[in-house]
Amino acid sequence: MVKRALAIILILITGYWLANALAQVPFGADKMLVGKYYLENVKDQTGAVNAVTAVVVNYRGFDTLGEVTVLFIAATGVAALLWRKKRERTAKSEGSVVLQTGSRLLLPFIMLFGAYIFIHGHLTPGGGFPGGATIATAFLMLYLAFREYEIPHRVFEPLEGLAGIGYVTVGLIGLAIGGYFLFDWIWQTWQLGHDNIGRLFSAGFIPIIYTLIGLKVGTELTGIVDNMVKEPKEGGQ
Amino acid sequence: MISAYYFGAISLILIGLYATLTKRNLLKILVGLSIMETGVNLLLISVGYVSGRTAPILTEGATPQTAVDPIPQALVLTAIVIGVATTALALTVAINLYEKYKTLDIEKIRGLRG
Amino acid sequence: MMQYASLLIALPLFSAFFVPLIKRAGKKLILPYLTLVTLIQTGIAAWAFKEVYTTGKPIIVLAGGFQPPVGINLYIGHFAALFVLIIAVVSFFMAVFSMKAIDVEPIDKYAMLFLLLMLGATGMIATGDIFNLFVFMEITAISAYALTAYNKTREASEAAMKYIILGGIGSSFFLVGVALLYGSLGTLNLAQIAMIASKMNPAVAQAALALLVFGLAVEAELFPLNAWAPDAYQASPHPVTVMFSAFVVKAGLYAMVRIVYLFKDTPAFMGILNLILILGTLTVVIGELSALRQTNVKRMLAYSSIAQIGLIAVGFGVATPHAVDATVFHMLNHAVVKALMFLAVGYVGVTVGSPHMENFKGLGKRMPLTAFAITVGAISVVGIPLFNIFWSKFKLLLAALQVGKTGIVALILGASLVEAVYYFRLIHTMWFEEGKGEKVEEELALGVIMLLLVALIIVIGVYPEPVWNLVQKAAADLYNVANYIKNVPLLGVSL
Amino acid sequence: MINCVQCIEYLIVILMIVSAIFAVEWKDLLAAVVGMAAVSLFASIAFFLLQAPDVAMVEAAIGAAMSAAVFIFAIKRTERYESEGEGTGWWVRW
Repeated sequence: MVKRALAIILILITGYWLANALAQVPFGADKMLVGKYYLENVKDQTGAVNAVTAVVVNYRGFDTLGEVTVLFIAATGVAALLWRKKRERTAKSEGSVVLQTGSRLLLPFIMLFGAYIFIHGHLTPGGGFPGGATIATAFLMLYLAFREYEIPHRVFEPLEGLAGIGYVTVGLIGLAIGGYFLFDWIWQTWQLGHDNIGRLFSAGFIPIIYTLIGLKVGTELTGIVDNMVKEPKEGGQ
Repeated sequence: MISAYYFGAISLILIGLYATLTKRNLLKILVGLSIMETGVNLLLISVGYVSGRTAPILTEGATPQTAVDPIPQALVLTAIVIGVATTALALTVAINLYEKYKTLDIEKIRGLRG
Repeated sequence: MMQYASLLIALPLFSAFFVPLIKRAGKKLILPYLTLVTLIQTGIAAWAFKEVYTTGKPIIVLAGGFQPPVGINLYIGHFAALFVLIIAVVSFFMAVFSMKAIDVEPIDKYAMLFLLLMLGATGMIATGDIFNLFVFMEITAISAYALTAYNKTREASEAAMKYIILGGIGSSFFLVGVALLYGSLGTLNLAQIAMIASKMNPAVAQAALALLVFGLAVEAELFPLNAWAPDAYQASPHPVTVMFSAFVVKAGLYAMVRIVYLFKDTPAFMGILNLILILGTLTVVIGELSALRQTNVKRMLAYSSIAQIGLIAVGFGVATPHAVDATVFHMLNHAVVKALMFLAVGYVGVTVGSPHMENFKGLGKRMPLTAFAITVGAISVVGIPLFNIFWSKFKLLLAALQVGKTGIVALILGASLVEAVYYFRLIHTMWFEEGKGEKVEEELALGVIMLLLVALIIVIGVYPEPVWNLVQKAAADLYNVANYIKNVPLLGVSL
Repeated sequence: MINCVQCIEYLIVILMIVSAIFAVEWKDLLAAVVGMAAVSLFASIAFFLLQAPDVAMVEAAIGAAMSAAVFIFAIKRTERYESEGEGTGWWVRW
């Protein structure tokens, strides 16, 4: 009880202190400095209509590369830590008929929707991360519906690596063509799609990178789910 | 007087911190961490909000003068993904610990001294 | 040409993503591949080092070709060039050591995590953007979590869990700090933050800096948040322990100091320095006292390493040019010495079974080379003249005396005394106590690495001048914020 | 002067805090995870109100759905009920 009271007091002090500091950062006021630059130049410099996407993929591309890496590390770490010689799925019962039929029917549509989200990342809200997560949900549903189901590992593992390699390669091509790592060579050097702003074929390498990210996020999240579902076989340590 | 969103964000951070500091069940602690992360994300987004402006998607009708700050949104996108990555890894370690100790109570998981 | 320094980031990433394809070709190839990649990384780092130190100008890498406050830049100045080189060299040595020390499956995942840990530390030191720093910190931290738990023993899982919980709290704090900074300044670029730092409300600046310091204290192993460190050092695979001690901590400390020094001309600075001084002093005291009662040598070294980190933090807390020089020198020396000692102790652990004190009895007869390496390292840490750490401790003492902080002098001397007690006990155990066991044939490659590091320790100890000159440049890079701002080609969006 | 939008704002924030408290206090971990997912969902609505549709989508897809799914799998492989009692964790101690 004493510990709990201490913790509550500590937390209240922290909260008071935080609130005091935050009171100097007025809510709803215009605090933009770099942000204004982004909003004004985003269409010319990147061709994307969605400024957030442009910031994520173009201006702060290093962050996104790092973010993809973090997810990759997590997937790798999960696979490394749950690695056993023999593993199997231990679900006791199949999903209901509704779930099975529904997941079979919906699978292509969910995948299509995920693909739509990440291909249109530069026009509408969304992008590689929610798109990839949507694709992963489709596989999650298959895992829930069927007792024996497993993803095709021989496809997924190399695909995950290849998508990552693709991302870095796009960046390195930028280094070779434009002189800067992660340089948007399609938009700024080749100037493709300049008269097309606001439509699908524009925004330089954003759709390419978001497709790669979508594939990578989808395969990685599916891999995490797969590793979590399978339990070690008896005596298989 | 601070705004409702600031209040909500700080409350979430504090509730999460409380759970991580006082709970004994590992999964509960991770739930706490997760809530804390949500709070931080809400805080970042509210810092970037400008009252009366719209989302930073510059289709017809939206100009740079009527959009909110895009940077915090980009940051939060990154932070959410990082959060879920940490959570997945943490849960994996928790599963490993459960296999070894058959409990999630941290008072009973004490292989290392100190 | 300068932009090719971005390969420092691109190469480890590319190679890590490439590992699944190598695995197809055969599991045996993975560790040699790892060694090859780290060797190439060392080459690139050496090129960057040469470039920076001959031209005297930092390498600025612009990601995506956007100028700094708009895009993210890497800033490879004198400090970053030196430490990126250290990171690459230590990683190369550890990749060689991994071939001997790692036999737990799955090797391919180990190789990926290893590369990404190296990448994360490199990025933390090189980046010039505060949120990018957070991303690289998370890369470092998450790969460190996974590597800590890699052995899949009870202790490893427990240590990793501690690390994850503390790391999660730390990263949340860090992000709140970033939110406060961004909310009041509107920029994330470190140079621009430094430029307009004085416009910030001092109360907010203090709160933000305190949050950032607490967030980074998890990586930098400062007192209230370093409960994970001894456990993780003890339980992780031996090469990973070396990497933790040699550069992961250093990256955290560097990031903390870089951010705090940006606010050098603001009223918030003194308060934060006092916070760092207090945290550092507590770290030293608690680390040294805990080291005294350990029976596991690896854990003892871990506490000793933590105490040295505390000393480094204290040095940065003094924050005069001389103190910063001495502290950076100490960072370098500590990286060399602790790499040597953890390597040697890990090697003993691999050959004998566990790095428990029992196993070190009579080690001088069984593994003379390894025992010699440990002895040199121990003598050096204690601060005997003619070994490298003597010079850095001595210069730190002088710097503390210069500003009249006698408390710090007493702290350094006391810490050295306690170190002498437990390290001489270890040396006594190794050379003068009878132990059982056959003489062990020592591996050639590891022997060469250990001798190299020993030679480095003694050379720096006898001729400190050349290294001291390098270090002074590196420290100036850290301390001279005005120069830092000038070197980053900021776009004029100050509006 | 409180108008309709502000009403919704307050409602969302209150719901968020209430579900966070439930998520922390419920002994049944499955319920706690559902509470956590609810926090994420309400946060996602809040993001939408704060003019951040991208973030709202990511939070709903990854923050709520994926992380809750991973939590539930972990609960399936460990145990569902939290034992009684509270105490400070070992990571606070040195």
